[in-house]
Amino acid sequence: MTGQILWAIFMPILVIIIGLIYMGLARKITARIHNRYGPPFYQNIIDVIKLFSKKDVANHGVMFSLGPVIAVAGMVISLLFIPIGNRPLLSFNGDIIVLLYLLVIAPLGMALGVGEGANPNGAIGIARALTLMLGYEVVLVIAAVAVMIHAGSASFMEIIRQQQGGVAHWFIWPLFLSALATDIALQAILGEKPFDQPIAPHEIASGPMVEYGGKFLGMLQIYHAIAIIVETGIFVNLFLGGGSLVWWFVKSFAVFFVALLINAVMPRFRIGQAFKFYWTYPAAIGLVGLIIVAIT
Amino acid sequence: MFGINMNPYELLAAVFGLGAILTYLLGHFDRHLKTWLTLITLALATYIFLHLPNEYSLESPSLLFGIDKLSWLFGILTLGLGTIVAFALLAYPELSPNFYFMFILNIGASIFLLLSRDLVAFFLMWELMSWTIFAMILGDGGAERGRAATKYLVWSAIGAAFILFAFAILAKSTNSFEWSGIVAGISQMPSGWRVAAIALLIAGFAVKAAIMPMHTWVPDAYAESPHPFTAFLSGVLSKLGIYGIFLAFFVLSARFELVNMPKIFGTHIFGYILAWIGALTAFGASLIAIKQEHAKRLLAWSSISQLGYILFGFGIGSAIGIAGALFHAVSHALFKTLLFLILAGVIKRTGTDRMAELGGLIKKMPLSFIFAVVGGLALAGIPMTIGFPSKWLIYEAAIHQGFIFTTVLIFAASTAVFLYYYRFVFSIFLGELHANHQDVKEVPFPIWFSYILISIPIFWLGLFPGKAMQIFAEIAEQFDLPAVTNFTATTITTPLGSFNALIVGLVFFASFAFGLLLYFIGGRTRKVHQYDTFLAGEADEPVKLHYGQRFFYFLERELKPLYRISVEKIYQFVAEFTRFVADQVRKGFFCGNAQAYLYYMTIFIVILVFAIWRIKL
Amino acid sequence: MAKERPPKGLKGWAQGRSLWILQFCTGCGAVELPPVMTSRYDMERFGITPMATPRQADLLLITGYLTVKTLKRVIRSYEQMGEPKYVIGFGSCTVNGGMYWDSYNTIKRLDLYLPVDLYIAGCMPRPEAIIEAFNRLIEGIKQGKFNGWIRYKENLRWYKRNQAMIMDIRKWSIDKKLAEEVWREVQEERRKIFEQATVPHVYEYAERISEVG
Amino acid sequence: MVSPILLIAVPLILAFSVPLWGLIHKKLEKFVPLIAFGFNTYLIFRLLPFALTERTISVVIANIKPPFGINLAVGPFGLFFALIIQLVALATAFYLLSYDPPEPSDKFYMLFILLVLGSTGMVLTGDIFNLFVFLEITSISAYALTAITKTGPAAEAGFKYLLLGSLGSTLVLLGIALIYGSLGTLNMAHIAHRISGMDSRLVVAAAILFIVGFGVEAEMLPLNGWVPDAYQAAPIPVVALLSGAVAKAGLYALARVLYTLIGMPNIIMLLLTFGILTMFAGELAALRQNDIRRLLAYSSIGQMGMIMLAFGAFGVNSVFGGVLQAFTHGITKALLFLVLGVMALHTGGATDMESLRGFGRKFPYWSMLFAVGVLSTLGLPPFAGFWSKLALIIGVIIDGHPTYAALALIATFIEVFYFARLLSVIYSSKLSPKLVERSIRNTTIPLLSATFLAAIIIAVGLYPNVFFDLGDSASRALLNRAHYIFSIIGHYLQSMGGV
Repeated sequence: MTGQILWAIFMPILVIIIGLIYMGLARKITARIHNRYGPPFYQNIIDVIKLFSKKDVANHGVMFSLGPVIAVAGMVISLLFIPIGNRPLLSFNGDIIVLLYLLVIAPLGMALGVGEGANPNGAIGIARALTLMLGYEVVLVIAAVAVMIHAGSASFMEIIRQQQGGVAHWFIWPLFLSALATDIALQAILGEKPFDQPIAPHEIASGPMVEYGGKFLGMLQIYHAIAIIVETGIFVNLFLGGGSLVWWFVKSFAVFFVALLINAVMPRFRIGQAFKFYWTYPAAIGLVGLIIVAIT
Repeated sequence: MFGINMNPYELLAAVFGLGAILTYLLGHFDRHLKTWLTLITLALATYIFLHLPNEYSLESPSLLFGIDKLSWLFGILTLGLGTIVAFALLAYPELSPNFYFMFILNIGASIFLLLSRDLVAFFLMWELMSWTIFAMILGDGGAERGRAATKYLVWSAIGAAFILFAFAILAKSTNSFEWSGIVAGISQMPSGWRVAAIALLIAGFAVKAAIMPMHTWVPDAYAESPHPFTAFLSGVLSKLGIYGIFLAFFVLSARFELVNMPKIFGTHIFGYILAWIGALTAFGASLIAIKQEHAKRLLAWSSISQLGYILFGFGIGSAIGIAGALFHAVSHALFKTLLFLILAGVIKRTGTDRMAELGGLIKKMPLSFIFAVVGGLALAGIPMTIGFPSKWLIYEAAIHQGFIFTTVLIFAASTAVFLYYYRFVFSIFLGELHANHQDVKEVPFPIWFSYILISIPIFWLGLFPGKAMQIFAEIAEQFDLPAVTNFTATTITTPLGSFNALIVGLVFFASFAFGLLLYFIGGRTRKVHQYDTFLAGEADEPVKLHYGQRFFYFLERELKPLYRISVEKIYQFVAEFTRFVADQVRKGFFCGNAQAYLYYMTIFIVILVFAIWRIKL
Repeated sequence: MAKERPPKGLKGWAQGRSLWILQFCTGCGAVELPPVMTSRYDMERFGITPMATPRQADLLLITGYLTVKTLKRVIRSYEQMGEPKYVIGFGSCTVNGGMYWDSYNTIKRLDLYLPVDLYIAGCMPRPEAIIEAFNRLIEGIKQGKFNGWIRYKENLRWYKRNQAMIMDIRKWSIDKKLAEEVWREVQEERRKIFEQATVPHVYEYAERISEVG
Repeated sequence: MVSPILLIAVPLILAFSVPLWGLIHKKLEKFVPLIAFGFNTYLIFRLLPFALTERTISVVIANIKPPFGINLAVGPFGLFFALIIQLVALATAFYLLSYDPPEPSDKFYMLFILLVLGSTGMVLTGDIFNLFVFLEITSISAYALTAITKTGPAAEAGFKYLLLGSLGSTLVLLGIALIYGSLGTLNMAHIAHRISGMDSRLVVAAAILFIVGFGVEAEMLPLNGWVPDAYQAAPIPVVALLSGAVAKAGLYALARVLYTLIGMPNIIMLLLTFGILTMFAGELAALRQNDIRRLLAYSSIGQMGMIMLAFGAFGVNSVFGGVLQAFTHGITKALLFLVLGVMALHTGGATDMESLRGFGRKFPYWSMLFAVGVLSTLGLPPFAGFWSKLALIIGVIIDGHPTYAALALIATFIEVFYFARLLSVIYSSKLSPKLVERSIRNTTIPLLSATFLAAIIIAVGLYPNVFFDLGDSASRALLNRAHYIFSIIGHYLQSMGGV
């Protein structure tokens, strides 16, 4: 019990650091793809320290300040509900659907905070994010339902348990189409190109973040760092069979890496196109996968 | 009781009747007296309601009343939310005594509707409940209100006609007007008639429950009815339709295999159809809610969508599904009442519900904003509020029962909730404050106090869903339905997974503390004026940059093919056609020409002769 | 009140190693930035990366001449940035007007209006020069040498006065009260000069303006 | 027991005495109808306990027993209709106290009493020729009253009514002649007893003639062309009576003739079809009508259609619904017309919707009465209409005609539509410029009379027991043909050794 609580306290910090390193690696890898040298892999940690050291940043009100706080809190709670590296904390108390809803707390809190900023760019960013969400959530749910039906359970631990015993038992093989659909959805969930419309810096001045600077932005970076782990972690747990702590992070980085490669070479969709894209091809792939699962 | 030798049922009726009449008569003398009288009436009624004996029958016209767990649940919702809404009405002294009269009558009819145990009493109370709503929507008049009220009454008549027809079939086939007699006798009914009766009943109740395609009156009626009353209309009165559907679907049909219909995924096809209708309602209405420009209409479509969830839960028909649907009925009643009351407060202060004209009210009405967030969290189904366990149960039931495609629709609908809910709260409370609303004040005490009253159960049942589950289990037991029994005060367990509400709540607060810690680590901030935003260096004149209109335009553009599907077009066509025929009848048949009339008479005689010739005498 | 000093140590190091820039691409200097960003010079290896809004940025790049009209926006953007913040003047135009030395409409000396921490001379400066400037800035920040924003705060009235000479600061300043006050003073002064309007006076005033502008 | 003959005799005497009263004082004329119908109402209430017993008695005139003499066959069914007629007539007569009658006023009052008298006679008589006579009294006074204002439209309406009505009566007479020629009797019970022995083709012919003849008064589908014009042109109290009394009497005659005399289910069931058609025609015509008076006229046709439908279903449940609906329709329509008459006083005579827009804002009590009428017509609780419509629909379904019940329900949607529109216009917040502050006339008396009718509607709605009992015995009396025959001519049949 004490070990669990210590782990619960330690794990978010570990995940934040690892997540920031993921982001740094992402910049490095993107730079290498661009034939650049790129920043050091710990660049994002420096960024966060700098952001927290900044003073006198604009504050539009209580909700504006609470937005990033809730964003971090929401992500941390989601983190505690997914099993990381065979170390389940609270995932016995909630299943995939609970997690899907817990995942929403963070963006919702942030969206409310952004709203008080009274910057139309922020609102447009949120509107785009929500539209995109309507797009990918359908795909994600189609895939998740397939997994739940295949496993006969919505509990993460049960799903991971069924995938034990080597690569061949991973759900990615029987549920390949669902995994593919989830991976396409993941591209938008992670906010990578071609689905980074919500924060398109060239169109709407980084959208939701437009009014956030200093420590607020730092918290949003932390939020993003956890989000990457959580979101890739869902994929790892659903399709790649979890794994021990190191393996788990390796798998999760592999998932992230795929998204990164696509991100590095892609332009950006128009938001309408992105929405339409999700409701056509990935949804169709996922539905075919779902039907296959339902039949067999 | 009270030293009066009266049956509590009679006493309850007397309280409502006298309360209504007294409120109407004395309401003319004082602006606030009518509301206080209403509150007293409702308080007395609640007291009596909680002490009702099991059965009561009125000799003639022979009406039978009684109370069971289901009526108790819906009755408590009705009376509780009715009292809260009445409390909020303290801030609306300008409403006429007529309104209060109708309001009390309406609540009384609703309560007796829930208590009725025979068809005639049920239908009587149903009709009374229906037309008092019409009177309240019509209220002060105005062209739009008139149109909305007319539309409502016509739809209500259609619903009532279905119900009446089904009741008549049931009564004819079972030779009984009492529920118990019908339930006992229904298995002997010819299967075709049985299906027809249940289908008609569900269709009839669907009108009040705002299920597609019987929903078209809802946005208009909600938009035009008096603002605090809309909360009651959406929160409680739509639940009476749900109550009816429950009776029709479970009490009448669940006890036997419905005409040996083929089963799909373990559910008979009737339930499957119901689930599809519910899912399509939830999905379609939520997509339409996204593109509304008026906040009341937005919430109205949202109501339709949420009611679709409930029907979906009923359609699944498993133990979890029923519990989820009932739970969602309760949670929708609570949060939608809250949201509509908030909107009522906003409209009271600003005079508009057009979202493009609002904005930035968080600075002026922080309390309303907080409770709008509370209501929104419940609407969106965020854990810790009552909205989550109810939605979660429905999902679990759907996946467990194999309703895969409908589950996807339902999920899409609940994602759309975030879209329209954010639009609602952003356009009203966030963003830029409109120049006209610079000196708007917080809503008056009665209104914000009613927010608090509603928020308590929202959180309480959100953290301790077991309390509600207990009641649902008892209801299921009472009607011999499968019941969810695997729950404790905070945890619900289904075959698929489990959910511990309290732990989620506690962990959230821990995480929140972590977030706050981060907040306090960072450097100090500077409070800036709301116009001090980054606009590519542009200056901060009070410019209207509120992003409140056509919020999801890019989405609307993509969804255009879906929006083009509208059942309203069919109704429009029917209405146009009827008008055409009506004009033909009026101008063509009743032409005012005496020769023509004589000509008709001659033809009539000829027809009669031929008709009678054909009949075997 | 203790005098505010630029941060050193971990904070200074982090601030130096993570400079987020807001490019104010007013003039031709902007064309020199893409080579700096892309693979040849790759400024991201120093942690320097472009940002979209002043809220997020630490470094304001003025890449070329500023007309009075753009100056207003620049000042506003600068004031919206969080502290610490730095300004780099780019090219001769920001130093002394450069090729626009006799333009009626461009400002000649940027540091009359904003606290410039570093100038990069040249017309235009080569990317190498820009990288050199960034390196110096980073080193300086780490040692706590650059304190432009502190100067700006301490001499706010002076800056505002200079700004008020050529533009309506009331609309473009974040600190409305001070702007109003300074604006009234400047107007009063201007009115006095024009009241005693003799031709030499006006010439004198015009000279002063040209000196300022 | 009081003699039902007084119901006819007293008004008859009073009717012809109107000019004499006028000689004493012009104003006294007004009170004659009130006295006549007050007395009649009193009598009816005395007779009501009897109506509940389900017996039919024959009241012999001139001491010649049926089937040879003329008699009144007073049964629950007839008394029920007489009650409707008397209640409406009483309210209308009271309303007349403050009404400026068209000149010559003595004729007006006389015709007025004769109209009610004729209708009452129709529902009470046991002799088919007497039925014809009373029909003639009723309809001739109705023609005259329709045209009494002597304006162009009134004359035209009266003429149309006359044309159709007199043709109808002629056909009735022809039918009577057919029957009399075959059976040699005019007593209805006697005819009913012996009709099975008559040539069925002749019976059919007589039935057709009766349907057409009485159909005119009962506002049956192709014969009701006179209705909208007459309702619009006639003075308001007359209109109240036309729908409250005359139409009900026509309906009674139709039902009585078809059920008791002919007694063939197949022919009776023709009423189902014609009821539906009538109902749809009325409701559809009312849908787009802007003049409230015509609207109510069309609505009246629709309601009559619904009652006919109930009578056509040939079963005790549906007839029960039908008689209840006849009661509520009579009272409700009278109420609506009386209120409309007062409404017109506030707009300078205009009765179209635009002129009455916002009436409810200025005159809440009047429009409340109107709303009571409308809601009762729509069949909403706690008004009388709820019970009657409920009984009617359930009755028709229980008697095995669910399709027709469904059609009737569809017709009610249309009804709801235009009545809801009407209410929303009346309760509109926009005021019509034609509305005046105060009416030119003191409206206390109309108010009382309308309140009287509204009180009946609400009282029946809240406490429908007596109403149900009356309707129950009325409907069973209608269907119990043998009992009718036996009650009237039982002694004769016994003496003939029949039975």
